[in-house]
Formats: sequence, structure tokens, C-alpha cells
Amino acid sequence: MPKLNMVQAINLALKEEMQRDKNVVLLGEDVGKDGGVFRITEGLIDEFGAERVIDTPLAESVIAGAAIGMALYGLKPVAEIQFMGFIYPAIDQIFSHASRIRSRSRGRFTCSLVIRTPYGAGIKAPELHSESSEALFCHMPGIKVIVPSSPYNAKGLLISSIRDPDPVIFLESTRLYRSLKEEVPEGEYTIPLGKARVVREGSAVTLLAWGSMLHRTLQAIEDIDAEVIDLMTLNPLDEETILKSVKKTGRVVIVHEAPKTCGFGAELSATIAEDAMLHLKAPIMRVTGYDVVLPLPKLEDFYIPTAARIKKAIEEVMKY
Amino acid sequence: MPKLNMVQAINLALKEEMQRDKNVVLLGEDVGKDGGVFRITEGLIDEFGAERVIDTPLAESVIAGAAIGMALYGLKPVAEIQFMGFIYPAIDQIFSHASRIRSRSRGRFTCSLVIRTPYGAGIKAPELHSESSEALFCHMPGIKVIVPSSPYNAKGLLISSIRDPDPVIFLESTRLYRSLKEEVPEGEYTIPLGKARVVREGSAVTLLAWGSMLHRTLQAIEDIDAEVIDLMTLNPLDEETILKSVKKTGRVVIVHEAPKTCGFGAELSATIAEDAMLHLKAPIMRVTGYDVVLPLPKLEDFYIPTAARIKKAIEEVMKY
Amino acid sequence: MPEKIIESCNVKRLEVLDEKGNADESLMPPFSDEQIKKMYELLILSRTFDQRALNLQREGRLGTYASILGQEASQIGSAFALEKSDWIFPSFREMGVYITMGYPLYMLFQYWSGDERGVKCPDDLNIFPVCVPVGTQLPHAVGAAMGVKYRGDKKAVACYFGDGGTSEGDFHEGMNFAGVFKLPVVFICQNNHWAISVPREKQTASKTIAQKAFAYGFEGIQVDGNDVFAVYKAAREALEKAKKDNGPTLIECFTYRMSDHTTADDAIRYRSKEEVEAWRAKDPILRLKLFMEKKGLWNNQYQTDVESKAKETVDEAVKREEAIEHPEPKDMFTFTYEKLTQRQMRQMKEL
Amino acid sequence: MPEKIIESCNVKRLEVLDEKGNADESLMPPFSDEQIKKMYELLILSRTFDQRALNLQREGRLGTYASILGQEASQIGSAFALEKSDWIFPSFREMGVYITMGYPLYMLFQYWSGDERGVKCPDDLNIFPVCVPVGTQLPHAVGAAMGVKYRGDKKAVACYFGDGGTSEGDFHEGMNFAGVFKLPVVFICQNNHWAISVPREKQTASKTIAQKAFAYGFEGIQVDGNDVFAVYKAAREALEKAKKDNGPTLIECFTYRMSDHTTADDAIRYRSKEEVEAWRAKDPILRLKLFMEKKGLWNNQYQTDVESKAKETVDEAVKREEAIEHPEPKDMFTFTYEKLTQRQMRQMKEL
Ligand SMILES: Cc1ncc(C[n+]2csc(CCOP(=O)(O)OP(=O)(O)O)c2C)c(N)n1
Ligand SMILES: Cc1ncc(C[n+]2csc(CCOP(=O)(O)OP(=O)(O)O)c2C)c(N)n1
Ligand SMILES: [Mg+2]
Ligand SMILES: [Mg+2]
Repeated sequence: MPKLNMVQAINLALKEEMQRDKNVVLLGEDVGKDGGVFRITEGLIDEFGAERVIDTPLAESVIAGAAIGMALYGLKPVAEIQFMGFIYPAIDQIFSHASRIRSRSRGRFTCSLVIRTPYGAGIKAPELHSESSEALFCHMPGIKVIVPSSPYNAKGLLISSIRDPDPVIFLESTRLYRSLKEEVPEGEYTIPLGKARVVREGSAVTLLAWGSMLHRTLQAIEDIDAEVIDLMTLNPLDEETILKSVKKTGRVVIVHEAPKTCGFGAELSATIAEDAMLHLKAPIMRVTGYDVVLPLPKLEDFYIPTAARIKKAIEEVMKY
Repeated sequence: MPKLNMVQAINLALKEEMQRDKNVVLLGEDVGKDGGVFRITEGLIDEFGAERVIDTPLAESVIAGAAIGMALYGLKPVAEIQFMGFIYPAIDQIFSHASRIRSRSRGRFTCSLVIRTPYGAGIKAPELHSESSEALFCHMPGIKVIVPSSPYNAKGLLISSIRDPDPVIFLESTRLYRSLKEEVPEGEYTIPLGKARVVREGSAVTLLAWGSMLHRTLQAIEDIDAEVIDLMTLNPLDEETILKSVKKTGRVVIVHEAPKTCGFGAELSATIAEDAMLHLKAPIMRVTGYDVVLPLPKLEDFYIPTAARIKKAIEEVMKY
Repeated sequence: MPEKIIESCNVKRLEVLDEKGNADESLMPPFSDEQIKKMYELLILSRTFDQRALNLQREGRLGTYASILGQEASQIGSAFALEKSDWIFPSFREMGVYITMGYPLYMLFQYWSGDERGVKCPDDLNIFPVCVPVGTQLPHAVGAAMGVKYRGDKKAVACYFGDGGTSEGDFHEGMNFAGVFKLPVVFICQNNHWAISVPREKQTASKTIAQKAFAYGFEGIQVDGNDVFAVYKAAREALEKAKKDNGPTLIECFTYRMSDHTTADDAIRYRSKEEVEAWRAKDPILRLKLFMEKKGLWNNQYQTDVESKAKETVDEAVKREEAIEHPEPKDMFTFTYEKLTQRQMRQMKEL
Repeated sequence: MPEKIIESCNVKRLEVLDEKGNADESLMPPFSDEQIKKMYELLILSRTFDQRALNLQREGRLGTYASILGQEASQIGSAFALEKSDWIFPSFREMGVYITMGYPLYMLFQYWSGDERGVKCPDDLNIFPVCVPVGTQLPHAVGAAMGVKYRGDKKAVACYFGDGGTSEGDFHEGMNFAGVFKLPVVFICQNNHWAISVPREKQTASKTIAQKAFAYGFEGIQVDGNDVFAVYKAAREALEKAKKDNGPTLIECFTYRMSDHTTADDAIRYRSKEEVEAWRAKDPILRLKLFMEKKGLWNNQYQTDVESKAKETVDEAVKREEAIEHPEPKDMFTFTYEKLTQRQMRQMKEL
């Protein structure tokens, strides 16, 4: 089986879905001839033409909004926002419309679309190229939020996202794009949305992470008997898998890149504090980005949670 | 001392600040001749003229963005977004700029501005007129988020917000605008940002709420020895007051209107689960709006947390 | 020639029917008498609906409502040019469009009484639900038009918005997409001269709304929006152009909002009675009536018939709407996603 | 007259200096020889800076960098018309503007090496930091111009952006505000014909960018953006107009991005060498040189002097920048709010 990196796996998922279903169309800035600034859509315009791989003007709100219109009309648009820092102008379309159309029209109109966007720090890019604002999208009922952590999962989750009848925000860690390879089968397979994945079983502490922070977390474990869960879908949340683990271990460390306050870690912690409190042996710790404006490259490494910080938090909860 | 409702108290705060400081200017849709759709700015255009009470075109992004530009230039703009549901097009300006300008320019440029907006359900308004998305703004370092719960506090907090050197989102509960009156002194007084207020002391359970939900919460208490805290400032959070109370009572119920998932209640719960875990006697409960698209008026009352639901949660934690 | 003119643009205004009911025959669309009567009846029905909605609101039987008074010709004239298979993206002030397309009246009352089910569009129509956030529907119209074009369907997309809507970023981004991709979409701006309390001239410094199309490389035209023939003509031509894949058009319907912005508004606060009175003389129904009278298509009896039929239809719609059972609290969960989430299922039990 | 023209617009293009170095004397601004030489030296300095930045990036001594190659006349010409007290809102590709205003070169290197302190503007200038999200600076410029107007200051605001930036909603909302409030702001669009891989004609269907101003009720003009005299002249006039409170202007500088979009881009993937070569003949420095040579303002010695002075200045800036101590990790906390929050103080301890 071929070993692919995340860029190749995502490209393959798009290609196969486009081959399978003529309704699948791509749109975004530079997704056509250039193949996207990360080359995710490379070659697709050659195979599927400019009508299905649409280079758009530089306008995120209408990229999202036009995708909504296409979805209403019955297409299956996959829109790319060039970096997550540029999704903010599209938030109105996502929050006010994509997430609400099914409800507003009592199911007459639906909004099956995917918005893909690279997220996260670690590639020393300019300002606003390193955002990790997944929590914002998890607060809006009607949207699903997916964050794959490896090429295999990226492909399966993206296929599921494209086929999902509801709007999906699909976040791709820029740091993971080319930093790991994995066996990725050709041909279709899906990974269900809404299900977390136990990456490593253990009984002393539950570690919750997603996207690139999963790998940081795994680096931090060493000889600890930790259970590591890769959430993959943030919303709707797989509480079952999480609570089962927490009830077993009694200790939790949550890791994410975004600033701490109101990050998705807060929801995880609150869910546990509400539904598994009696099983907890220690405070629930969050290892996160700081509550600061994400710094430019020179200080970036100091912002992102390190294995050392994660380890320290694990040691902390192990004290109880 | 005159008894004022929230509309009058906010109007008074604006008026007095405008009298005090010529740099204070208002802008927004219909804030001038019409006095705002809730009449918050009524009469101000007559006193201060159209140059200081600026009716703008219908464009939220530039309302926020122009306020930023004014603040950079040294004015003290107070922008009104007509309803919180229409702040989404301005999020990019708020997140990418208002919150980051001080950091980006290492303090050379600052962004002392207030964005006021009515929030919350309960007045049977059309779609998107009842949003309560405060949590989104709390996730963005660099912004302060204020939610007054009464006329007296509204005036004092708004004066502080206008004088604050950082950008403030100031949320006004539509339901509270005219539903309660309170003694509000003329002349300046400030209420510090970043400080919560213990509304009622108690020792059995800590109830955390803000804005209109504070009143619902108070209605739910009856004969319980509850400590009720009105957060007033959501960000930066007054952890001290909260943790002190929780350490005393060992039980927590959090109440908000926004959908549960990733609402601000999650941050409160997570903060407590991290820093006061050993003092907890019961799960931390959240009584919130449901994870649904906020319904139109016919079902609105079923969406908003009721005193009965709050009471049930209190009873629940009291079982431990 | 170092300072040269490299591009230019003329903005046209179209009028067919004047205030006295005289039509310019050279511009008159080829209507049958039946069509003209049909339009007249739709105008009356829309106004009857509108007045009833205002009354019901006053009686507390309807929520906040946005009146279309004065704008009926802009709405009926343009919608009359549409086919059932066309896609329509309204704002919140297009009751005349829904009515012209045959949307069930009782459902409109249902929507304005605060019940989502009222905008669950019947399957044989493609009218998108009322769009509350101003201007945000343009991108949807554009996206649907991309779908039409992609599939090669012989349909057009109509998108309605107000003069205030033209200030929003989404107006611009949508118009620009339409120009770049040469989309089969017709943008219909009802310039009713007010956006709540903000008058048209404070909304934008451009002399016309129509000229904004020039910025996107396609045609814009201003029509007398109280002239149902002119509106129809412009819409019809633009729709045909769209269906022939000749790209988008912006139509500025020059009209006036005779009522308050909504029932929650009080226009006396910000505009003069004289201005409103001056527009009353331009009433779109009155001038069509004068035209029909001259053509022998109108008499008192006809008027009475049309009015009582409209009243009957509206009465029946109100009755039907008021008989609808209140939505179930659990309904608020059912359409968030295709399937309920685990969390939602637990939350439903709290109801 | 039922179908009548109610408004019209002509779009002008201004050229002063042609590719052979001939200037139209009737349009030539009244420059002294010293001023012309100053402009030439700024062009050379900017290009020297730019080439060095590209080299440093290649060597891994600078982060991603956006070259200004080919656009120097648009930047120097317009900035040359500005006063120190004017306010400037750049995008991310205006190094020539910073340099012309006298911004410390070493700080520009510092910024592009990933250190915020590089855009802490010196107190005697009002240049806003590099703006990464495309088009979002227009609203700020507009707000600052509202401040200027409110205070009655005799200043103007200049706002720079690219052809791609004109597609964003913020462009529209900002331009519309400027028109409505008649603000003292000059919008300078560097139409360099590409937005990363998207060519100008796919960015918008309007023939020119300049004509977009018509949508907002004020003037737009296209200038040859590789002609430093034309750019200066248009900017100067627009700035004077602004300072006289006669409202905003849009200037389209018709130019070309000779380099890749940034050092992270590879333009070969999407555009032809021929196109790039055709623009090379229009080089803005070359034509000024030819002009100066004809006027006796240029010779080989002068060229050598200017180049070596530029090299020296840039060398020194690089040296100075590279001597700066690495920012402290705690620096990332210090400017989030005026004062550190409790939470931040605890977080700082984790460092
Ligand atoms: C994005 C947004 N901002 C503000 C509002 C509040 N609002 C509702 S209608 C309206 C004025 C609309 O004016 P116009 O577009 O001219 O339409 P009209 O009401 O005249 O039909 C405003 C400001 C809104 N619905 N959406
Ligand atoms: C809102 C936003 N979307 C996308 C990007 C990514 N991006 C950076 S520059 C650029 C193209 C800009 O083109 P143009 O405005 O013509 O300026 P130029 O690069 O040609 O100077 C894009 C898409 C961004 N920085 N901001
Ligand atoms: Mg209007
Ligand atoms: Mg460009």
C-alpha cells in the first residue's frame, strides 16, 4: 500500500469523491491552476476542469456563501479557505446560514458542504496564518467540526465529510501536511464523523488531543500508562468514548494549540466535570496556547504547547 | 435619586462621557435621528450633533473597522451593532484587528473602543435578533467582554468601558432594557472591569450567571442558601471571586442563555475543575440554552433556561 | 494622448406607465388583457394581505411585520416575469413576490407569527426562506446560479434586496462573483429610499444604485419601481438574458416604503409627512387602475369583485393559519442536523 | 422620454513618462532636479532592499517575504506625495512606501524575520503595521479619516491595497463610507495584475479598477503605475483634494508583480514567461533613468554612487537587524492588554 502524507491523502480523497460524484465541486482562492498554496488540489483542475475546480476572486464571505447556494441547489461543494485566519470574514455566512438553513426551512433546504482550511502554528508563517479557532465553530449548533491527525484518517474523514448531509468545517494542520506518512489505501473508505479514536490504551490518565497536538501529546508520555484519545470530531462530540476512559483513569489532561480561555478544552473539561465528576481523582488540566495574540515566528515555538509542558501537567495530575 | 431603566442608564452614561470628553463619538445604524432601534442614543444627536452621533450606512464590518481607525487616531468611538446577530460580519475586524493592534504594533497603536450590542432572547423578535454568543469573544485574547445585569451596573460599567484603553464588547440584554428600574446616580461613577459581584451570600451552592440570566437565577433560589455571583465581566475573568465562593460552597451551577456546547459556562466549569477540584462536592452543572438553532418566537420560551430548570439543577447538586 | 478616456458608462432609467395611467406603447410589453388583470389582482391581493398583517400585528396576533406598502409593483412586476422553476432569494420584505409565485398565504402568516414551518417552501417552488441578515442572500443566489450554470439548466436566479443592503460587503462580493463567472442571476434592488431611518442619500454617495453594476462589469438599470410594466419589462429582459447565459443584471426599482420600517418602528421620528405624501401620488396600484380604466379593463364592479375575492382569500388564510397547532417544543431540536446528536437527545429530555 | 440616461461616467488614464523616458511636459509636475534625483535614489534603494530581502530569505535569514519588484514607481511615486503627518495604511507589499517615508530599514528586516518589534512605528511617523488579512485595512483608513475630519486636521490618509483586495467586502464597505462621509482619504490600488495565481481579469469583470469608484460617488483614475511622475501627480492631486475636504479618490496604479507572490510561491506554475518579459520593458526605474539621462541628471558615475550608497545603507540595516537580541518569550504577553491579566500572569510562569 502506498505511503502518503496528509497533502496527498486529502488530494486523493477529493479526487476519488469527484470521480464518484459529479456534484462534488471545489472552489476557493488559488485552488485551480496553482493547486492551492499547499498543493492540496494539485492536478485536480487538469482532471476535472475549471468548472469543477473553481478559482475564485479573493472574497471569503462569498466563497462560503456561494458554497451554501450551490449546496441548496444540490451540488456538494468543497470550499477552501486559504488559511484559518481568513475564515473570519466568512463566519457570518457559516453561523447565520450554513448552520441554520436546515432548521430555518424545516428540512426543505439543506446545506451539505465542506469548508476545508489549514489551521495551526508551527510553520513559521506570517501573522494570521497560524490560527486554531476550532472552538468558535463548535459553539454554533448545526455545524460539524472535524480535525484529522494523520493521512489515513484525513482521507476517511474527508470522504465522510463530503457525503455528510450537514455543513462540515474540516481543519487541516499545516504542521502535519508533510511531516508524517502513513499507509493510505486507494479507493473509498470512510471514517464515521462523531467518533473519537483511542490511540493508545492505558489506565493511569486520559489524554485528550486532536490534530497536530495529538503527536505532541504522544511525545510527552514516555513511561506513563496513559490512555490517549484522538477526538477527530470535535462537534458533535463523542462523549461516550471520553467518559468511558475518564471513568477508568480518573485523571485528565487536555491539550490544544488555541488560547486557553474558551478553547475547546473548556468544553471537554466541563463535560467531564458534569458527567464524570465522581470518578475524578485529580483536577482536570489543560495544556494550551497562552491567552495572548499568537506571536510572529520568532516566538512561535514558545507559544505552542511543548511535550515538556504536557509532561509536567501529566506529572501534576499523577500526584493525586 | 432617580430610578432609571437600563435604556436610560446607558443613555446617561453615554451622554455624560460625551460631555466630559470630546473624543467620545458614537456610530452605528440608526443611532442618530432615530435614537437607535431601542432608543439608547435618543436625544444625543440633538445635544452633540451629527458629527459625534454618526448614522452610518448598513455595514457592520466597516462600522467596527472605522471605529478601529478612529481609535487609532485617538478618538474614543462607541459603536453600536444593532443586534448581536449582526455582529458576525464584524468579527473579522474585531478578531483580526481590534484585539491585536496593541500587540502587533508593540503598543505604538492602541484600540480603545467600545462595541455595544443588544443580546439575548426573550422579546419575541425575528430570527438572529436574540443571539447570545459572548463566548466567541472571550476566546480572543485582547478583547474584554462586559455584560451588565442592571441599570446601575450598566452605567458604571459602560463608563469604565469607554475609558478603558482596550477594546470592549459591551452586551446589553434586550430583555432587561425596560424590565427593571433602579436608582442610578447622575454624574460619574465607575465599576471596575474584571471584577465579579457577589449578589447574595450563601454557603450551600455557588450560582454563576450574568446579564438577564442573573435574574432568572435569583428567581430559582427560594429557600436555598445559595451564593449568587454576577460575573459582569466575562473576560478577563475574576477567578478569585469565583474560586473563593466555590471553595466555600463546594457546589456550582452555571446559567447562561447561549447553547451549552462551548458556551462561556464551559470555561467557568473548566476553570473550577482545574483550580478548585478538591473542594467540589458535586458535579458542576450547566443550565443553558439547548444545542439547537434558536427558535422563532413561538418556541422561544422553551429554549431559554427557566427558573424551574435552574432549580432542578440546584436540587441535583444539593443531593451530593 | 497621455490623459485618455479608457472606459465609460451610461446609466439608464426605464419608465413605461406614468402616474396618470398612460403607457408608452413603444416600450409596452406584449401583455394580454388577462395578464394585466392578473397583475392587478395580485397587486390588490398583496396589499390586502399586507394590511391584514398590519392589523393582526396590532391585535397581537402576529409578530413584528415588515410592510410592503408602496412596493407592490416592484415585487409583483418582477415576480410576474419569473417561472416556477426559477430560484428566488428574497430578503424579508418580499411578500408580494411569494404571493405572485403562488406561495400559500397562510404560511406567510404562520412565519410572521413566529413559526419556522411557515417558510418551509412547498416542493414545487424554489423560494428561499426570509433572509434576516441584510445582504447575506446575494452570495446564496450567486452560488445557486453557479449550480444552474454548472448543470446547464435553463433557469435563472432572482435575488431581492434593499437600498440599505447595497452597503454590505456581501452585496459586493456577490455582485463581483456574478460578473466574473457571468452567472444567470438577476439582482433586484428595491430602492425604497429608506433603510430604517437612514435615507438613500446617506446610504451611498452614488447617484443611482443601478450604476453600481458598472463596478462589476455588467449592466445595471434603474426602473420606475411603482410602474409594474417597467419593472416587468426590465426583469423579463434580464431573465431572458440570464437564461441565454449572457450574464447578470442589476435592476434598481426606484420606489418608496410607505409604511414604517416594521411594526416595531415609528417613521415619524425621522422623515417628513410631506415626503410620504408626495410618494402617495405615485401609488403603483392607482396608476395601473387608471391605465386599465382607459383600456376598458376596469370598472367599479370589477374593483369590488377583486377586493372581495382578495379579502376572502386572506380571511381564509388567516383562519387556516390560526387553526394550526402550536409547534411542539421538541421541534426546535429536529432540524439542527439531519440526525439528533447524543447531546441533543439528552437535552430533549430536559424539556 | 421614458428610457433616458440619468448618469454617466468616464474613466481616465494618466501617463506622463513613457517607456523611452519621454515625459509629457504639459502634465509634468513641477519637480526640481533634486526631487527627481531623490525619487530615483529611493527607487534604487527600494529595489536594493527588496533584492537583499529575497537573498536573505533564500539563505534562511528572513521569513516569507513579499517582493515589490516592478511596483517601485507606484509606491515611491505615491509616497513621495505624502507628508510625514499624513496617515498611511499599507497592506503587506509596500516596502517602498515605508522606505520613502523614512521608516528605519533595519526594522523592516526585523519584521520580515518574524519579530513584531519591526512594525512598532517610530513616533514621528504614522504608518500602520503591515496588514495581512487582505482588504481589511480600508475600514481603518476610513476611520482614521473620520478622525481627521472630525478634528479638522490638515492631514490626509493614504490606503494601499492590491487588485485582489478589491474583491473583499471590506473594500466595498470602506469605499462606500468614504463616499458617504466625503472623507480625506486616498485609496491607492496597486493593480499588479495578479493575486497570487489569480489574474486580474478573473478577479473582477470590470474593465478597470478605477471605475469602481463610480459606485461610491467619487472619482477614480487609472495611472501608469510604472511611471513615477504619473503616480506622483495623481497622488498629489488626490491628497490636496483630500486636504481641502473635497473628498476621497481612488487611484489605480496599473503595474505588474515581477516576482513570485511571496518567497513561498512559484509563479511559473500559473503564468507565462512571455507575459513577465513583456512587462520587463516597462520597468519603472529604467524609464526614469532614460528621462534623467536626457535631462543630464544621470550618468554612469551617478549610477555607481547611488547603487553603492544603497548597498551600504542596506548592509548597515542588515547588520543592525542581525545584532538585535532575540525577543524574550515573555514579550508575547506584554501587549495583549494594557495590563497583564491574572490569568496571563500565571501563564507566564509556565514559560
Ligand atoms: C446585517 C444586518 N444588519 C442590521 C440589520 C437590522 N436591519 C433590518 S432591516 C434594516 C434596514 C434594511 O434596509 P434596506 O436594505 O433598504 O431594506 P428595506 O428595509 O428598506 O426593505 C436593518 C438595518 C439586519 N437585519 N441585518
Ligand atoms: C482575507 C485574506 N484572504 C487570503 C489571504 C491570502 N493571500 C495573501 S496575499 C493574497 C493575494 C493578494 O492579492 P492582491 O490584493 O492583488 O495583492 P498583491 O499580493 O498582488 O500585492 C492572498 C490570497 C489573505 N492574506 N487575506
Ligand atoms: Mg430600503
Ligand atoms: Mg495583486
